Amino acid sequence: MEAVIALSIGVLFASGVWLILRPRTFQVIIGLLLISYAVNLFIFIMGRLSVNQPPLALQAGTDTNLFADPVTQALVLTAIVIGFATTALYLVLLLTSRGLSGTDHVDGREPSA
Amino acid sequence: MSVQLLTLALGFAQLCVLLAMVFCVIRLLRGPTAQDRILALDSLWMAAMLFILLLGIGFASTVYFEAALLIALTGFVSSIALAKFLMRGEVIE
Amino acid sequence: MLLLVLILIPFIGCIRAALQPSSERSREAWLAAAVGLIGLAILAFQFPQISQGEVLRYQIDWMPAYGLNLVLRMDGLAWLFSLLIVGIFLLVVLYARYYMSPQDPVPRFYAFLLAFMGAMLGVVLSGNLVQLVLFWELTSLSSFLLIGYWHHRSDARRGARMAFTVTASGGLCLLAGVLMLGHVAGSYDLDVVLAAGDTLRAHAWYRPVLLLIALGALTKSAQFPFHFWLPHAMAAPTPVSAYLHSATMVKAGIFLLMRLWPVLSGTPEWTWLIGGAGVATLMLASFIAIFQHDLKGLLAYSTISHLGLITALLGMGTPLAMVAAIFHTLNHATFKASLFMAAGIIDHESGTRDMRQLRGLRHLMPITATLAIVASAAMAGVPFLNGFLSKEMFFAETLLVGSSSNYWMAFAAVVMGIFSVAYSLRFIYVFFGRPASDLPRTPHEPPRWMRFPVEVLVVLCLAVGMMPALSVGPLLQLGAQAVLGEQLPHYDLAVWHGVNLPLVMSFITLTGGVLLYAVLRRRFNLAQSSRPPLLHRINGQRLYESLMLGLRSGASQLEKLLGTRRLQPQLVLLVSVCLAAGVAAAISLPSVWTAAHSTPLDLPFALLWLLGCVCAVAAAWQAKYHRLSALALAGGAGLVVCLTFLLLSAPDLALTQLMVETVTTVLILLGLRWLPPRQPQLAPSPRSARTARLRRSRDLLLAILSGLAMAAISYLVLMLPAAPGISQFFLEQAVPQGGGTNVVNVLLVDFRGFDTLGEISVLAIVALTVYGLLRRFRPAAESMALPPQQTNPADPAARQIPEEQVNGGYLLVPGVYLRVLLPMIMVCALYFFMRGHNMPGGGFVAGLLFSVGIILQYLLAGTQWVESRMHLHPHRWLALGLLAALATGAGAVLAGYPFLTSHTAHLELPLFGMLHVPSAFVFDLGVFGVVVGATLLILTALAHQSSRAHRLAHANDDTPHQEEP
Amino acid sequence: MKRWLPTPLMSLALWLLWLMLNQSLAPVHVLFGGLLAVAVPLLVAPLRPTPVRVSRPLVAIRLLFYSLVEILRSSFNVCMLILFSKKGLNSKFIRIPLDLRDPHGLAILACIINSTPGTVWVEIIPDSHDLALHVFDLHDTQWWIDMIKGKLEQPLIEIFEQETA
Amino acid sequence: MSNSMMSGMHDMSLWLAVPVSLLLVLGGLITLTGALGLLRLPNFYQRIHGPAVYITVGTGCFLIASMLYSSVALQRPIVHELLITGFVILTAPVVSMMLMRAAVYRDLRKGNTDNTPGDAYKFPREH
Amino acid sequence: MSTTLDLLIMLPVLLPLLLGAVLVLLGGRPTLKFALNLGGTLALLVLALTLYWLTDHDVWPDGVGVYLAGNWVAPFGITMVVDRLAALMLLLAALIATAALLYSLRRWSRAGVHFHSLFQFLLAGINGSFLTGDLFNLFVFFEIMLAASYGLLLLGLQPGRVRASMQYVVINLVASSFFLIGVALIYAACGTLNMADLAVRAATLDDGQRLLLETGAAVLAIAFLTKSAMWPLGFWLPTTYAAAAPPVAAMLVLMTKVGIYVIVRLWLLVFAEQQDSWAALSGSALVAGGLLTLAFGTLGLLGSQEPGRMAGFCAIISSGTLLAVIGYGGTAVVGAALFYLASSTLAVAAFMLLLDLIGRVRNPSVEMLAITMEAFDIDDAPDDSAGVAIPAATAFLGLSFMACVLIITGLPPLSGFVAKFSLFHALLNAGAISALTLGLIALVVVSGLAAIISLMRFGVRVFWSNPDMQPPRLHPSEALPASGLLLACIALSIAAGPASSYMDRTASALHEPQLYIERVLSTRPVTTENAP
Ligand code: NA
Ligand code: NA
Repeated sequence: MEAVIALSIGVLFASGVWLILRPRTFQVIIGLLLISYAVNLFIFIMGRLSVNQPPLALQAGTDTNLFADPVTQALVLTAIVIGFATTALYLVLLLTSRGLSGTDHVDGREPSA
Repeated sequence: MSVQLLTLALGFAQLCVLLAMVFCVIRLLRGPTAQDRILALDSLWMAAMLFILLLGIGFASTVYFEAALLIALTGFVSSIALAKFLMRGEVIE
Repeated sequence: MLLLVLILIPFIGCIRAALQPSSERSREAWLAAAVGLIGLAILAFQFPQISQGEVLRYQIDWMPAYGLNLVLRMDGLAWLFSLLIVGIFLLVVLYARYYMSPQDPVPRFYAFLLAFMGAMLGVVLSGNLVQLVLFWELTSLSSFLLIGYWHHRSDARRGARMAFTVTASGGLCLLAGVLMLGHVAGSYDLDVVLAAGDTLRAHAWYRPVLLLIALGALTKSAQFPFHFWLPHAMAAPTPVSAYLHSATMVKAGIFLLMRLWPVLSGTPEWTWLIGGAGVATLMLASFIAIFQHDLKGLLAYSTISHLGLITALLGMGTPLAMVAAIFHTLNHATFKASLFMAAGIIDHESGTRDMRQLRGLRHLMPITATLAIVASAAMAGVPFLNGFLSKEMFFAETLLVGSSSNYWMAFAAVVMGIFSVAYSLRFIYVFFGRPASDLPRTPHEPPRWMRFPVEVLVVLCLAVGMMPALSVGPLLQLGAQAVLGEQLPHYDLAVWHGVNLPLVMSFITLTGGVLLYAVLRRRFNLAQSSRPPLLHRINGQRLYESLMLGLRSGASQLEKLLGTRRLQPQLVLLVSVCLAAGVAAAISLPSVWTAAHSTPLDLPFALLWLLGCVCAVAAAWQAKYHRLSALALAGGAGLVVCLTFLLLSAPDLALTQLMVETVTTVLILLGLRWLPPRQPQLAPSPRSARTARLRRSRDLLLAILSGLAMAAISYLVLMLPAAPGISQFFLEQAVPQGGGTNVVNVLLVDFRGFDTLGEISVLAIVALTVYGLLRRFRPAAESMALPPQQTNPADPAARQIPEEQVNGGYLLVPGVYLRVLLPMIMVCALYFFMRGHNMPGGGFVAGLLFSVGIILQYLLAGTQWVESRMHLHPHRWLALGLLAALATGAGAVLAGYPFLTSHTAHLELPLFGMLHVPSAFVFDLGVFGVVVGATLLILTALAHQSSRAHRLAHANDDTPHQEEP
Repeated sequence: MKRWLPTPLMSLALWLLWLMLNQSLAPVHVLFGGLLAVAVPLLVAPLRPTPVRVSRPLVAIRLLFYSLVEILRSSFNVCMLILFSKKGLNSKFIRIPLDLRDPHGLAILACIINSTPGTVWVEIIPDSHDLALHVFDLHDTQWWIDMIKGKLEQPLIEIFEQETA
Repeated sequence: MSNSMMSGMHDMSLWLAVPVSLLLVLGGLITLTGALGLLRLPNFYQRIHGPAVYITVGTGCFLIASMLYSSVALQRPIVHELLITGFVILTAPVVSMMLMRAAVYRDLRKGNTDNTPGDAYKFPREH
Repeated sequence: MSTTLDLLIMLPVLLPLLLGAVLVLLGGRPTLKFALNLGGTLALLVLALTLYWLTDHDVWPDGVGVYLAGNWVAPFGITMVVDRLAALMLLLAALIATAALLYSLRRWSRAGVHFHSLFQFLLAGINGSFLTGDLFNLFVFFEIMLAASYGLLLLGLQPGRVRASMQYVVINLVASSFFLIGVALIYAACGTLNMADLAVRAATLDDGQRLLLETGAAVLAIAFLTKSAMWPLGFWLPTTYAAAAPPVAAMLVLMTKVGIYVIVRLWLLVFAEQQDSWAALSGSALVAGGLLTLAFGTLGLLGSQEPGRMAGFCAIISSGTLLAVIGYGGTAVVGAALFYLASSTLAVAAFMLLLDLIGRVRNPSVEMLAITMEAFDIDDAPDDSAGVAIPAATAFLGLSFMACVLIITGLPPLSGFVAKFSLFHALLNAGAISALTLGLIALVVVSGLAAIISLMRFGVRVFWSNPDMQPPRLHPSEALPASGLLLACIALSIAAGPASSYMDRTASALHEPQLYIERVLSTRPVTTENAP
């Protein structure tokens, strides 16, 4: 399980990195999306893996060692929302850039040959 | 006895659903048309919902049903947005 | 205290002068003169004390911890130089009163001149080396402004820049040298430093210190190889040249060498560096001076040469040479200032300074001619004039230093003497011959008071030349005593020392000079525009200009090479550097490979992630040409992430991620319409194809490496045991202190509510930014057209407006569903909100769900229809949400608790029993509001772009059809 | 009544939804659910231009059962076709003239047709008010027309268009 | 197969366990078949029928299994499953409807209305 | 904690947040909005001065004020901490913000819809970054700051600005990802997010956790170094500065220093005391990076013609100097570095504002001609010896420009000189003098020289090579902010003694992290008993 998730984070991150290095804005936004998946998962697993132990302290006095780490979850939640916001911002920015420059190249101008 | 039976059946069902997800992803990859991909994505969401349902049975926890409920309620939104995009060239007119 | 006044009045005068209207003329001159007179009075007042050998000190603490204080220290040398500075200032002010044209904005001129005088006084009165550097750079600065006074002339600009660049660079070297010197001596205080000569000379840093300080002094005093700036500084008005470039500023370097003479001199390095530079300068400059055509150019090179002479004297390192140096400094100041003024008068009266044009001025301005001839004779070293005396001392010293075996120094001195006689003759020649008729103006004698300063200076030349002991003796004594202290040698200031070798040398130089001039004269007349033979190739100015040009273009090239303005290389660098830093940090430690615990491999999980990975890679592969596929594939990966969260005990995350996934998809789809269609390019050139391949391989490698690194570190983390951290506290205290069973939610709205407050602020900010951006959004011309789907007649809905589509068209049936769904979604949103504190859910999920419900209506019936029936005011949601969250925190403050402290209200209601309403609930309501407001604001702002395009499209119906992507 | 409960069916549904979501019949939930059931429909009222009228609950129940059976049957058929059909399938679009006009009735019809494996609703062709339908494996077009018009459309007309019909 | 996703299975009487298991197996098989249809069928208009099977019937099987299992083994009300069913019924038709129409008009615009597998709107009998 | 006084620690964040939200609600009432915005910013200035005073007097033990947000005790809740360094940065921020806001009165505040809200949010982000004592909370404040800066950067929506934003946004998004990765690793290693607690726990880690901590710190450092524009991560900076609206550019200058601030804070708190190979390695990496940045900035400054980019390179030089010097370490050196930080930030910010005003007198075609003529050594009209009167506005601009140049290049007598002098003094007296010390000094000197050459070239071109120069129209609201910032620099030079001793106190407190840690971890929440 650990190896699977570690590899998956690697693949997500690698795909994202590949995309943000591409010249078109749409590629970059998808890349940022994938990177944020990878990073969110990464933060998440810093609390280690636990299956079916959601941090819901339904009864007081339950053995707290049984629960998944709530801190990383709270952090990821914040990161998800901020990631969403920045994706939206970048999207609108790339549209604006495209509107003003007529190109969807990340530099706002087509590379000179 | 019944636990073993249930476990076996549930495992089988989970495997089936996962395989179904695999098929959906293959279709998602292969296309060939945009509508195929959207269909595949929607099917993937539905299969995921089923998977979550099975998880809920397996874990005997209501927490998972909430997620399934949410997929049932909103999973279609992105699909119809995509379909509308295909149909009209834009999502909101 | 008087010292402070002495330093301050020029600056006060400067400010006063700068505030005058620019048409003001006389009052400025009076102001400046008054400053000069006050200074002179102070100096006179202090003379008795100084002549007693007293050292006056005045100290203001500035940065005592760093040993930097303002210390004003006046000893004999400083007094002497101050006298020079103030005295010549007065004469120059008088001269300038008549020299400057009525059109010149003189307040600026006098302000700069006063500032310069202040800075110069600061240099000579500094009792702290850092303070000396401070004033040193101020002299550079004010001289820059003075040289560039006529800044509409490009030669003035160039001269000013050159002078400033050279002298300020030297100043920086000086600063470094002074700091090192201070470090060695243990203090920057001059008294301490002067006492630390032996320590310094034995220190390993002696050579660098000497070199750095020499660089400062030599650049300032225009010594070879930094001499080139001075001739270009002649673009300044003549009073400036007379003041700065003969009497004062260029003497600052000399002053510094004198000041630090007790500390630095007395070593072979000193002699070689300072003496060498001096000798080289005096030879070179005096030779070049002969071949100048510009009166001021000649004087400039002559100045350089005389400064070289003084430097050479200082380089000799003997006490007597020191005396000679001080003596010549004074002499040179008098005759050179008068010569500059005379040149200025000639220029002023005749309209030119070109010696090839000027002839027979003796007839037109006899008095001026006489004065100039006397001053030139002093410059040439003619007996009974002051120049003769100090030059003779110089000759004597060269003989002494060279001793019997080595006559090169004496030889150099004689050669220099010959040259200087020659150029003096050349200067004098303008007064002889038939008056020229082709001058721009017909010259005549200048105003009485304009000539007065020259007269004063020439009288001084004569007085010193004839009665040295009486006139200059005490002053010289004062200066030399201050530097040499106990070492003060015996010297004899007399006109006649009997026939000795120096006298012979003087004779040789005079006759040699006349002969040389006679020989060369024909050549001048033959080749009017000839350059100095042999040496014209050594052109410091050219070198400087090409250096500056090279610096600029080289730096710009290097900057382009080492930097980039494009995004992709920057990202490559960012990722690579981060990767390198991470790997470097990781491998710098001993390996830790002790598996702590691992969860057994789970086949479904592995299968799930196989799908996730395939989706991610495929999205990366498809994103260029198949945007929709890429979006769908990224959505697939996102779904797997959701499932993972759910599976690994993070239902809150799964719910949030699910909603974000949906909203993001809609968002990107909304944007997709405005992106250009992308077709695969056909057959790029082989070369660009190869570079593209290389670039892609590099990126691929980088991507794989960073993926591997992430995988490796993730695996490592998972293998290591978890640190016993803060999370236990939250798990234990969520119910008793947080009042909620969903620990994640309690964390979000209570324990770490401040983070959440920040996070919703981010959301709000982004929404506002997006709104602002889209309000002024202009789509590209080709995406303005309606999408082909809406113009193709095959579709009956093609030209229906959204309202028609949904109330009778193809969306009639879907519309029924979506309208039924809206209230249900709202109820569900409320449900997720209400239970958030205890079970998965909360403000985020609820807000997103609510927004999705609204967005569905937009999607169905179009912007106009929805907004004509429902006023959403997302701005208000957003602001009120944020205010609600803040108010929750502020409520705690009012109750006397810290911001955001949560409280639970326990309400006893008749039918329902006990209700527990935590304040965090209100906070979460704020979160809900902001999420709804922000999401709706962003999405509807984007959606509005389409309706704008529609309006435009309907306005001109024959929009061209577009290829379907 | 009309003013506060413009859509009683929807209100009922929402009330039930709330109670089901909370899985509780506690007075708090009952009351709060009731509050929602009133408030939410009022809130979204401007966005619902078409009112719904329903009658004949028995017909509705019969329709429900028929649909369930049909769904199961079709499902089996489609599975078999997917798994074992060697020869090509005869997938075709067909047109079915509809008399049902009520949007809600059409929505239920669409729901049944789309939930039944093997048939997908395409659209109602604007000029003729024909339903365009895609059938997975078409043998007899008329059978489909009869089935849909008779077994599905008719009850729906009864349920939704009583007064108008 | 080690499966950590079934850690919470509760014991129950066999006569109920058998139908639950059967429903699970049946649902799984139907889901698999539907997805297989999506994968294997030759064109979009046929493929769209594949997932419809499991969205309706597969979901139904699992939900009934869940209802039986939880109401008996966990003594938990079964309402959530009903809600999910309701929402699926409300949302799934819209998707297929919209998607189908989008596909049809896409093909119509492209003009390939011949009788190839990608055909659109070739009605067998005109009115 | 006693809440009444301690609340002052929280206000620099809460006040702008509140004001930002309120300003959203006020529709099109520009004057009211501006007045509110200005009032809020001035209040921040007063607050910053108060905190500056409070931290330097015996109000809080060791000059460290701690606020427990949400009343949760230190490692668990989020703590806000103010010490001398934070107070100094707050003051700088408030000064520059006031100037930037005043400057935007006439034009820029009307260039965007939500300018005022975004401005206040930006301040909240910046102040929060200075005050927070929690690593993840720092991320949140960074994001607030960045998000607001994106909005402000796009003010007016010119193509160049959008193009620059594309770079700025993407690079910052990627850097933020690294930020998160770093924070996550540090949490994985130590199980805590509180900086003080982190410092405590970092000392007791086993090998494995140490590896995580240090890898995390390295990744985190990259995020901050990107923000502080270290070579080769800072190429976005000149482009962005050149494109930004002047008041925004002034705020950006401040933001570069936020990265530096965090490096100083975290590095000295958690890592510098560790005395292991990693600390040494990171220190030398910082020095090397700083030197390279300095060299690059110097090259860029020499090579560029465009004023905005020149200013950007000035900021890079400032960053490079600071990074190198901080990496070099030592109490006295850090103290001098802080002085340099204050002086250079104020000066470059003033420069940003001035450049806009200067832009109004510039005449590009005349300038090009002048450049060409000077390059090819062509003299024009050397006989025309009457001068040209400079109108007061131009004289003001010229003087301010000159003051700016003096400070930026480190020429006497203004604060730039004092800063460089104290840096050199501290470096030379910091103990063993190595080739590195001298190299560093040499590079700083050379960069100053390059700045002299480049800025003088620019100044001569603008003020002297332009015979038809029309006196620019200056509004007091535009002239005042730039000169105000310069006056602050002048005040800094005159009060160099007290100022530098404050910086030294700050630096020595930074070098005694246990005081900070002790204060943060020992602050108790308000209980029902001690609540008023
Ligand atoms: Na929550
Ligand atoms: Na169907």
